[in-house]
Formats: sequence, structure tokens, C-alpha cells
Amino acid sequence: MAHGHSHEGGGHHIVPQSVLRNTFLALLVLTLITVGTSMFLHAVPSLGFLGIPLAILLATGKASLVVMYFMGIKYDKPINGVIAVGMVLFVVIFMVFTMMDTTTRKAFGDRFGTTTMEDAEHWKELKAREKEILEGAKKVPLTPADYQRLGAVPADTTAKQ
Amino acid sequence: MSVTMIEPGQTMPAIEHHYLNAEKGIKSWLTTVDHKRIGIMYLISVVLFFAVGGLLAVFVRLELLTPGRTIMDAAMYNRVFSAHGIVMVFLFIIPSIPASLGNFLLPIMIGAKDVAFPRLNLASFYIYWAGGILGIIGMLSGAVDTGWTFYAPYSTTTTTVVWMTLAVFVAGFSSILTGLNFVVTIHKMRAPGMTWTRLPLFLWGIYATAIIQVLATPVIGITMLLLMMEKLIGIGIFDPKLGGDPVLYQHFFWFYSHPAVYIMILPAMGVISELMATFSRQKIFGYKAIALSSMAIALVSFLVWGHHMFVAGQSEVAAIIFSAITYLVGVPTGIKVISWVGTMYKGSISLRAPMIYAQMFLFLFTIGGLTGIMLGSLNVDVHLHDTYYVVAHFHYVMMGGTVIAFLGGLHYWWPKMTGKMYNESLAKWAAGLIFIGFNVTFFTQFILGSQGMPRRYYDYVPEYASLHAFSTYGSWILGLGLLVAFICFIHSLIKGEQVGADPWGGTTLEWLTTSPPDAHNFKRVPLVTRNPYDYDAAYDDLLGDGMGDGASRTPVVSPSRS
Amino acid sequence: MTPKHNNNRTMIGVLAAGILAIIYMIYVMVAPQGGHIQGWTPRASSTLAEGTDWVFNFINYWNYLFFIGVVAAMGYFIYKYQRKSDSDRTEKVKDSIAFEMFWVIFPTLLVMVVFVLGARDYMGQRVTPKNVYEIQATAFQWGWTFTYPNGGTSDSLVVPANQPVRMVMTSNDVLHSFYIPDFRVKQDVIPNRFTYVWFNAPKPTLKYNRPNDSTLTVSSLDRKHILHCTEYCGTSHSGMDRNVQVMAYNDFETWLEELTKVDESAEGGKKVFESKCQSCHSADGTPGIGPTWKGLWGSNRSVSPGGAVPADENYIRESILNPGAKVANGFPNAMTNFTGLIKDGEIKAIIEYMKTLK
Amino acid sequence: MSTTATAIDTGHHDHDHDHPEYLQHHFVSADQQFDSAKMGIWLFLVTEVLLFSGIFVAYAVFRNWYPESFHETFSTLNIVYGFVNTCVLLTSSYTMVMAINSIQNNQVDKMVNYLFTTVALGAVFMLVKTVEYKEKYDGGIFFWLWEPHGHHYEHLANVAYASIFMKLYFVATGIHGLHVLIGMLLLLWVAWKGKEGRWSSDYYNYVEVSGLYWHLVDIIWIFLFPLLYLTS
Repeated sequence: MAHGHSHEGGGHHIVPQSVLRNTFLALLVLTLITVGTSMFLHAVPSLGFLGIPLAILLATGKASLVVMYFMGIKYDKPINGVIAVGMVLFVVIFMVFTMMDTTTRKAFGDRFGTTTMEDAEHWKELKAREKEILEGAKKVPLTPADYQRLGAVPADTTAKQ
Repeated sequence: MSVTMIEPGQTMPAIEHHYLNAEKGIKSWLTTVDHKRIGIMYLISVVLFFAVGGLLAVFVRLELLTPGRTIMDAAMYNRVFSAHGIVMVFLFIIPSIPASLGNFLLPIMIGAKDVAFPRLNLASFYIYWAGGILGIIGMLSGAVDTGWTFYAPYSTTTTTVVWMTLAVFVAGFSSILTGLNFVVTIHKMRAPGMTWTRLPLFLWGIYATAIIQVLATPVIGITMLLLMMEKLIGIGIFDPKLGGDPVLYQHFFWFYSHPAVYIMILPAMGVISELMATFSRQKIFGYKAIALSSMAIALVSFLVWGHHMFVAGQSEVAAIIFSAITYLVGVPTGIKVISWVGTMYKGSISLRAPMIYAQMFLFLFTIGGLTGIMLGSLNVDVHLHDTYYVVAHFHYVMMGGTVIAFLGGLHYWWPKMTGKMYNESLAKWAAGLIFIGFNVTFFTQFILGSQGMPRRYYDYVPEYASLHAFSTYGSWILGLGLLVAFICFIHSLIKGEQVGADPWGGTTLEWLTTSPPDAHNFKRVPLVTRNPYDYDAAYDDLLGDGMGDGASRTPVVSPSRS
Repeated sequence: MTPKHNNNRTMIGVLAAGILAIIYMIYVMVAPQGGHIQGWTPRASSTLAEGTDWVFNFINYWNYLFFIGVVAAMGYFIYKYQRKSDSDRTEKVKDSIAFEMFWVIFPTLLVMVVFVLGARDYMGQRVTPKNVYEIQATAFQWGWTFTYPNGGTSDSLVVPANQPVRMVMTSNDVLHSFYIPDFRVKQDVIPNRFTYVWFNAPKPTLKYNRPNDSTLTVSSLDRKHILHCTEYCGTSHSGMDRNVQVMAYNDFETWLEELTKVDESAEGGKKVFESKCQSCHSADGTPGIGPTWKGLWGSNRSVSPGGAVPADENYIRESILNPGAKVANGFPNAMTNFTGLIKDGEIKAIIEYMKTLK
Repeated sequence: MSTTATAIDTGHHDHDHDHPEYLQHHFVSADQQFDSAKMGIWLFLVTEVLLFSGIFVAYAVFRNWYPESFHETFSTLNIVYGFVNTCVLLTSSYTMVMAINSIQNNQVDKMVNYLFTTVALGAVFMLVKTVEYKEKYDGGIFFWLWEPHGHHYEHLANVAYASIFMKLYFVATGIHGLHVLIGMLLLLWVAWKGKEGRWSSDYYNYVEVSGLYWHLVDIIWIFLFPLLYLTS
């Protein structure tokens, strides 16, 4: 263990070297596991969807090890811990709320968000439906009698210059 | 030094040693680490940028006096309104209250000698000026006409915004460092006895603002960086031609900019809480409610930015969620307004200039807040978005709120900062002119906006001509009022008469040191034993010295208690 | 010491200023301003407008209530609790938790009601009804081109009456926004992506001017329905105001036919010039964003790349369809390319018109 | 409720000289100074993480929109380089922590050696990074360059949004590399001052602060490595 007297400058807690060594080894092992899982997932494409969550899980694990032991949050004043947690919270808020928009743009069936490249066939379909659209417009219950009711003046031939 | 009781009418003895004459010469000012001097330097630069922004605003309104060309062409008009936006937002209103009044008063109000990192404080002042100079270069060289929002495809394809984005990036750092400094100071350097519930509400406002500054400003930093990358190396995440998405830029921009509007208003609310308490001589109504609502606003303000983008091509799911949370963030603001009005209940209200500004704040900020509720509703925002209704809303909240509170706070703490009292009637005339001018200018714009007049329009349909004319006449009155207020302060510097430590009968710590305060604020670290607005306990202080040993007392105006 | 300021006179001054401001606000709200503007929202001319106005007024009345409440309380307290002397001592007011709770619960419920009203109506606006009449709108820097299903393109928007119309919108260059105040519809137009907005205008506009009529300087706009661009898009962002007419069916039908006929005479060219080219080019020699057309035809043009080029048939055609290929020296390469926005007949008409401009 | 305390006598009392020289005048005790420094650096780390959060959000959004071209582009990244860099940075974090441990036990020279090893490991990281960038530069891909050629990259030319992802990779690792550089300079300064005997177990604030900064730079890479190199 750390030898001899170490007159404490203040109440700073000294993390025992054994803890540091174990954390370091744990970090290396976790890195190996991360690479291992990605290799494994390459081999088994059916589990491909696990890629991101596993990677994030392992990375957060390693990061929390570094924060707790290397940066000493475990032995530190609680306010620094609150700051660390707050930091992660706000990154997550930013990510979640932005993704909430970008991933749900086609939620209501309307052809929102399609880029022009994908939408070429929409135009063809529109052209095909032209006859039907004009028919639809015709069926609108407008007769000359309606004009008067709607207060529409007959076509104004004296065009405005 | 023994203490003499000063009868009213007798002139106050000037304080020999204080922070202004502790050291002499420009060099001592430019290299000072005294938070009070840095506060004064920030005050001067902030007022300077306010003058620049204000002048630009007068030109904008002059151009809109008549449809078609009045004094400048479209390209120039676009540059002027963009410069007005950028200067006012990044160089005036964000640093205005926290950096000038906050810097000066935070250490004194918590009984400390200085902020936690004095050198960092000076560094952030110089970074602020670096941002300011870059901004001016950006305005003069590049034709920045994108408005203060730099929306993506236009800002990255057609105009040169690199200088201006660099200026915002640098000015952002100054805001981060100030916020960081204030959070650590409030946490670590409070005087013995100053628990969280004995913290004055101005400091709760500054604390909540500092948290937002630390958490939100880095995101505008990365946004400006990515915008520069988009322009210089064509990264393509915002430019639709390369597959990017302009709405993504708006997400990045507004994630910072909505919390930024709370950076602007929270310190103003803090000032108003102080003014209400002192000038109603009444304990603040609902201290915990106001303190907690400041923190609630600080946190919830990060969840609502989507209400700027209801019609920007955002998905309906996101729009609905953002609208719901936007309404939640309105509730704490309502509690604050109710608590301020509650403070006046059964108080003894003295309508000095700071209190008049506080009343104006309540009047104007209530209109601003309520129209915010209007803009929060999804279908109404479809009609009102990007029209003059929005322009009027944010001017009522930012100018009617923050600028009026800034002027109120400035009048309130002016005797403490300079030791001199301002001329009361001059200040009242200025307040009156500002109030009338403001309402004529901006309430007209509510009607313009709801009638459909779009924002940032150089030319408009003749139907809106008379309303625009009204608005321009109002802007002249408003400009005159601000000029008179400025003259009132300069006049007080020259001819103002000396004041004692506590001209208003305030009870927070800064009123217990000399005015202007000593270079080290307090000779002995004060022991805080009561709530900040406890007027009964405060009376005993004015006689005793609070150290319980009555050794040295502050020279006070004897409360002519018969 | 500080001169004894007259608390009483100041109090009267403050109350007077408050009342004066409120009077001005009421005046601005109700007095008719220039032409027919009065009250808050423009005249409702689409089926959506009624829902928006209802929620607008609902919130407005609550705003009036809260605002008058706060201002009345302030005025009364200023009057009642004036400070008599500097040594007034106020009695303690207990913080009542019940009062605070009330002002938390009640506003939260109220704003949730307002939210639900707004969201419900908003969803009604976003989901398009059946048998909709689709018009494609292309926004470009400082103008619109509306393409109708029968292929006709017009510069100002004409919609059939009493028929749900869906605008299918995209932009050629930067962000624009399609906003018709009278219909209460607005939707940003994003390059390289389609955005949609629908409305149904029941009442035809009374006076129709000639099809494709876009002799519109802003001040000459006849107050039918106006289309604004509300997303800042550059120098003449305010020049993108256009006319919106609602025609009963028969007139709409005739208008559509006439739209596809392109008269290729110089006269037709002049009309195309006014609708599409006038915002940047001029016909009488005055300098504009783009080169003037006066004396252009047949002259030698110094362009980059490529040095000198005679201004003949294919130079003009190429400069319209792909302006970036040969940029006239001294002018910015800012012209949007008109492929798809202009018909071949119209290019011929422009060339005829240019010939007349000596 | 007794009274608020303050003492105002405007005479100047002299500075008492018993408190140590490194204690700045406005702090009451060395502990207060140390805690303030630590909280200050933690808040600064918050701003650094939020700066990088912008890049992670852009990465997440575009990966969600164009997964196939994401896979195509990032499969060209060399995992060996990434893995080596991760181990290097983890070891440098370890040596950094050992440096702080030794200064806490007042072993100044041991700390200085650990600091120099940390900086050396940082240099190795930057070296591996430059090799990787060189490889890409030869393949015609760099910050402002997008003409992929050479057998390894030319198929990217016809992948739809490959340039966005590649440039996002460059921006992310570029800004991270910049932070590694700043960290190395900071540690060099701290080690240099350590050599001059400025730090002791009573006063090692700057060592602690630069250590925390270095750990943050390591954490950012811990997230960057799997998300960029592995998940394609």
C-alpha cells in the first residue's frame, strides 16, 4: 500500500493504487469485449440490430469506470457527482428530442419528408390521376345559380391593366 | 472609527478608500482582477453595444416608416436588421445583467471577497471584447444579412458568415466562463451562515442563469463550428443539395437559443424580486416559490425549443410534444408574477425610480408572457409564426422585461456602485418616455403581426402603412426616453450627491458595506443569521453592527423614529 | 440628503401612464387602420381559418382577464399601500401555501386545456382530406411558380373555389415559406424535399384579373388574398408577395385552358418577362441584379468562361435553362435555372420580345 | 433571529502572513480553493462534453436516415488503428492517475515521470492518428478533399452520402485530436512546474485539474471508438 506518512493537504481522499490497477485492467478487458462483440455480430448478421445498444452499453460502462475511480467521483463531494450525471442527462435530452423529430417525419401518412429523388414516381402517379382529379373538381356542386348565392360577379372581361 | 449618527439633510461624509481609488491609472483598470471593476468595465461595454444596437433599430424603423424605399435599399436594410439582431442578442442582452450587475454584486451579496476565479473573470471580459471586435469586422466586411439565426441553406451558400459565426463562437466562450465562475462562487464562497434559503433572490436568478449558460452555450459553439465547416469544407449535414437537412440546423440552433432567452430573462426576474422587496419594504411573498421556479425554468427550458419550428417541416409528433412542454414552462413564470404582486400587498410602497421600472416590468412582461402562451398553441402559431406578432412578443419580453429590469437594477444599485445618487425627477421623466414609446412601438406590431405582416420584410403591402408609421413614431419616443435615462446617469456621476451605505433601506448584504464598497468588500467576513428580506430583524442591524458586539456601526441615516 | 420626492404625485403619474397605455392599446385594436384592417385577425377566407380564430380568441380573452387582473392589483396596491414616511414598518404577511398551490394547479389545468384545443385543430390541418386538387409550387429566390395538373404554369396562385387544394411545395435554392394570412396556412418550403399544406377556400374572390397577370409591384396589389414568403431568403425576400385568387369552377376551367396556350409573340414575351424575369433584369437599361435586356439581342456578350459570345438564339436559351454555364462578366452567378419552370413557347416569346428592345 | 453581521471600519488592517503563499487572498482555506478548482474543472468538462454532443447527435441523425451508406463508408475504417489508439489512451489515463497518486504521497519525481509517460502516450495516439489521416489523404479523402480513388476508397465515389459520413468522421476525430494536443501541452506545463518543485501534497490543484481534463479526453475516445469503427 502507499508507504509512509502522507500529511493530508486537506481531506483529499487518496485512491489506493490497487483499486487503480484493477480499474485499468477492467477497462482493457472491456475494450476487448467490445471488439469481440462487434466481431461476433459481423459473423451473425441476424443479430445486427444489437450492434448499437451493445456498443453504447459497453462504452457507458467503461466511461463510468473512468469517472468513478480515475476521476474520483466515488470519493468526492456529491456536487461533482451531480454535475457528472447532469452532463449525461442533457446530452441525452438533446439527442432524444432531436431524434424524436427526425425519426417520426413520416408518421402521419402524408408524404412529408420524402426527398425529390424518391418522389419521382409520385409525379407519374399524379399525372395518371389527372383525369380523375379534374372529374373530382367537376363534381363540386357549383351551378350558375350558385354563383349568385356566392356573390360571384360573372367573368370580368374588362381586364385590369 | 467611531460612528456618527447622521441627521437627515446633513451631507454624508465621502468614503476615502474604496475600490475606485484603491489603485490609479488605466493600467490598473485593464489588469484588475477585482470583480467590482470588471463589473464596471462590462457595464460600460454593454451600454456601448446597446447604443450601437439601438441606433441600428432606429434605422430599421425609419426604413419601415413608408412602404417601398424610405432611406435605404433592400440589401442594406437586410444587413441593418441582421446587425441589430446579432449585436443586441450576443453582445448586449446576454451579458447585460449577469456580467455587469452580477459581477459587481454577487461576491458582496454572499459576503465573499471576490468571485472564485478572478483571473478567469478578467479573461472572459477580454474574450467578450474579442467576440465583439470580430462581430464588428464581420458586419463591416461580410454582407451578413441572414438575421441573428444564420439559417442553413442561405447562410452557407450565398453569403459570407464565417466572420460572424467566429464572433458568436468566441463571445459564447465568455458567456460559458462567466457562468462557470458564478456557479462555483455561489456554491463554494458563501459567507458563514448564508444557507441556500438565505440567498437573495437576485442570486437565485444569477445561479439559474449561470447553469443555463454552462449547459447551453457549448451547443451554439459546436453549431457555429459546424456552420463554418459547412461553408469551408462542405461537410454537407445542413445543405440539402448534399443530403443534409436545414431543419437539423434549426434543432441545433434553437437547443441553445431557447435556453438563451431564459439566460436573458432570469437575471431580470432576480432584479425585480429585489426591487419589489425593498420598495414595498415587505418580505418577498413566496420566497421558496420564486427560487424553485427559477430552477424549474432553468431545467425545463431545455425541453421546449421545438416551438420555434412548428411550421419548419418538423414532424407533427415532435410539434405536439414540444407544444405541451412549452405550456408547462409558462407556469413557473406565472407564479413569479403572482408572487411579485403579492409582495406589494400590505407593503409600504415608495415609488422611487427603481420601483417605477419594476412596475413597468410587471406591466410589460405580463403582456409578453401572455402572448407567449398564444404563440405556444400549435394551430395559432401556424398563423402567427414569423410575423410581427412574434417580433412584438419577444421585444415585450426582452426589452420590456430585461432592459427595463436592467435600468431598474442600475438605478437601484447606482448609489452602491458609485456612491452618488441620481436625480429623481430626471429618472422619472426618462421612465415615462420609455414606457409610452415602448407601447406605441411594439403593441402596434401585435396587430400588424396577427394581420399577417411577415417578419424581416423590407417592403410591405400598403394596408399596413399606417400601423408601421405609428410604430416608427413610437420608436422615436422610446429612443428619446433611453437617451434621457443615459443623461440622468451621466449627470449623477458629475453632480450627484454622496449617499450613505443604505439609501433605500435594503436588507441584503451589499447594503451593509460602504458605498462605494471597499476594495475587499468587507473588513470582517460577515456572519449571516437571517433571511435576506427580514425587515424587522434588519432594523436592529441598522443600530447594532450585527457582530453582536456593537463595536463599529455603519453611518446611517437615522430613521427618524420618533 | 435626497430631496424629498413627492410619492403622491409620482403615484398619480404612474397610474395615469398605465391607463394611457391601455387606452392606446384599445385604440390600436379596434380603430380601422389603412383600408380595412381592424381587430386582430384578417377576414377568414378558408375553412381552416374559423378553427384558428376560435382558439386565438379563446386565448386572447383569457389574456385580457389575467392582464387586467395583474394591472388592477398593481394599481390598487400602489394607491392603498403608499409609503407615508421612511420609517414605516409593515406587518408580516404569512406565505400561504394554499395560494401558491392554487396558482400552480389552476394555470397548469388552463394551459393544458389550451394545448388540447390547439393540438386538435392543428391535427385537423395536417391530415389532408380525400379528392384533393394538387398544385405544385416551386419557390425560388424571389418568386413562385405554380404548376397545375394540366401542365400549365402560372406566376400567381389561382385555386378552384370550395374545393380542398393541396400545395405540393419544394424550393430551388434556399428556405422559403408559403403563407396566406387570409387562409391561416403557413408551411416552410425546403429545397430538395416536398412539404405539403392544404386549404379549402369556399368564397371566390370578386374581381379576377387576366390569367397569368402578375404586373405586381407590391403597392399595386389589389387586396384579394396575398401570399407572403415568411422565411428569410435573401435580398428581395419581401418581393415574393403574390396574388391569390379563388375562382368559381367555370372560370377556373377557362383560366386553366388559357394558361396552357402560350402566345409566342413579343407581347407574350413581355408578359413572361414581367412574371418571371422582372425582379432581376430590366427592359429599359436600368442596372439590376442581372444584365438589362435593352440592346442585348445580337450584341457581343463578354462571359466567363468562354470570352466573347454573340447573344443569339441558343445563348439566350442556355442562359435561361442553365445560367451557370455562361455568366455575364460583372454579374453574380445568382440566377436560378429555369428548367422545368418555363415552357419552350415562353422562351421563344422572350426572344421575340428581346428583339423589340433596341 | 439574531442580526446580520458585518463590520465596516474603513481603516486598512495589515495582511497576516501566516497563510501559505499559494492560497489566493479571496479564499478562506486551501480546501476551499481545492474544492472550487475541482468544481470549476468539472463544469468545464460539462461544456466540453456538450460540445461533442453536437457531433454525436449529427452522427445519430444521419446514421438513422441513411444506414446503408453509413455502413458502406465506415467499413473502410481500419479497426486495428482504432483498437491500438483505445489501449494507448486507456494506459495514458492509468499513468495520469498514478501521477496524481504519487503527488498525493508527495513523491514529486515519480509524478513527473508518470506525467511524461502520459504525454508520450498522447504523442503515440497522435502519431497513429496522423498515419490514419495520411492513408486517407492518399486515398483522396480529407477535410476539404473528396475525390476518393485508390482500390480501398474509390467505391465510395458512388455511395450516396459517403462524403457526409467521412467528413463527420474527420470533424469528430479532428476536434478530439485537438483536445488531445491541448491536454498534452497542459500536462507538459504541469510536469515542468513539477520539476521546479512547485507542487506538493498540500498544493497540487493544477495536477488534479489537468488529470481530470485528460480523463475526459479519454472518455470521449471511449465513445468515439465503438460508434465510428465497430458498429458498421
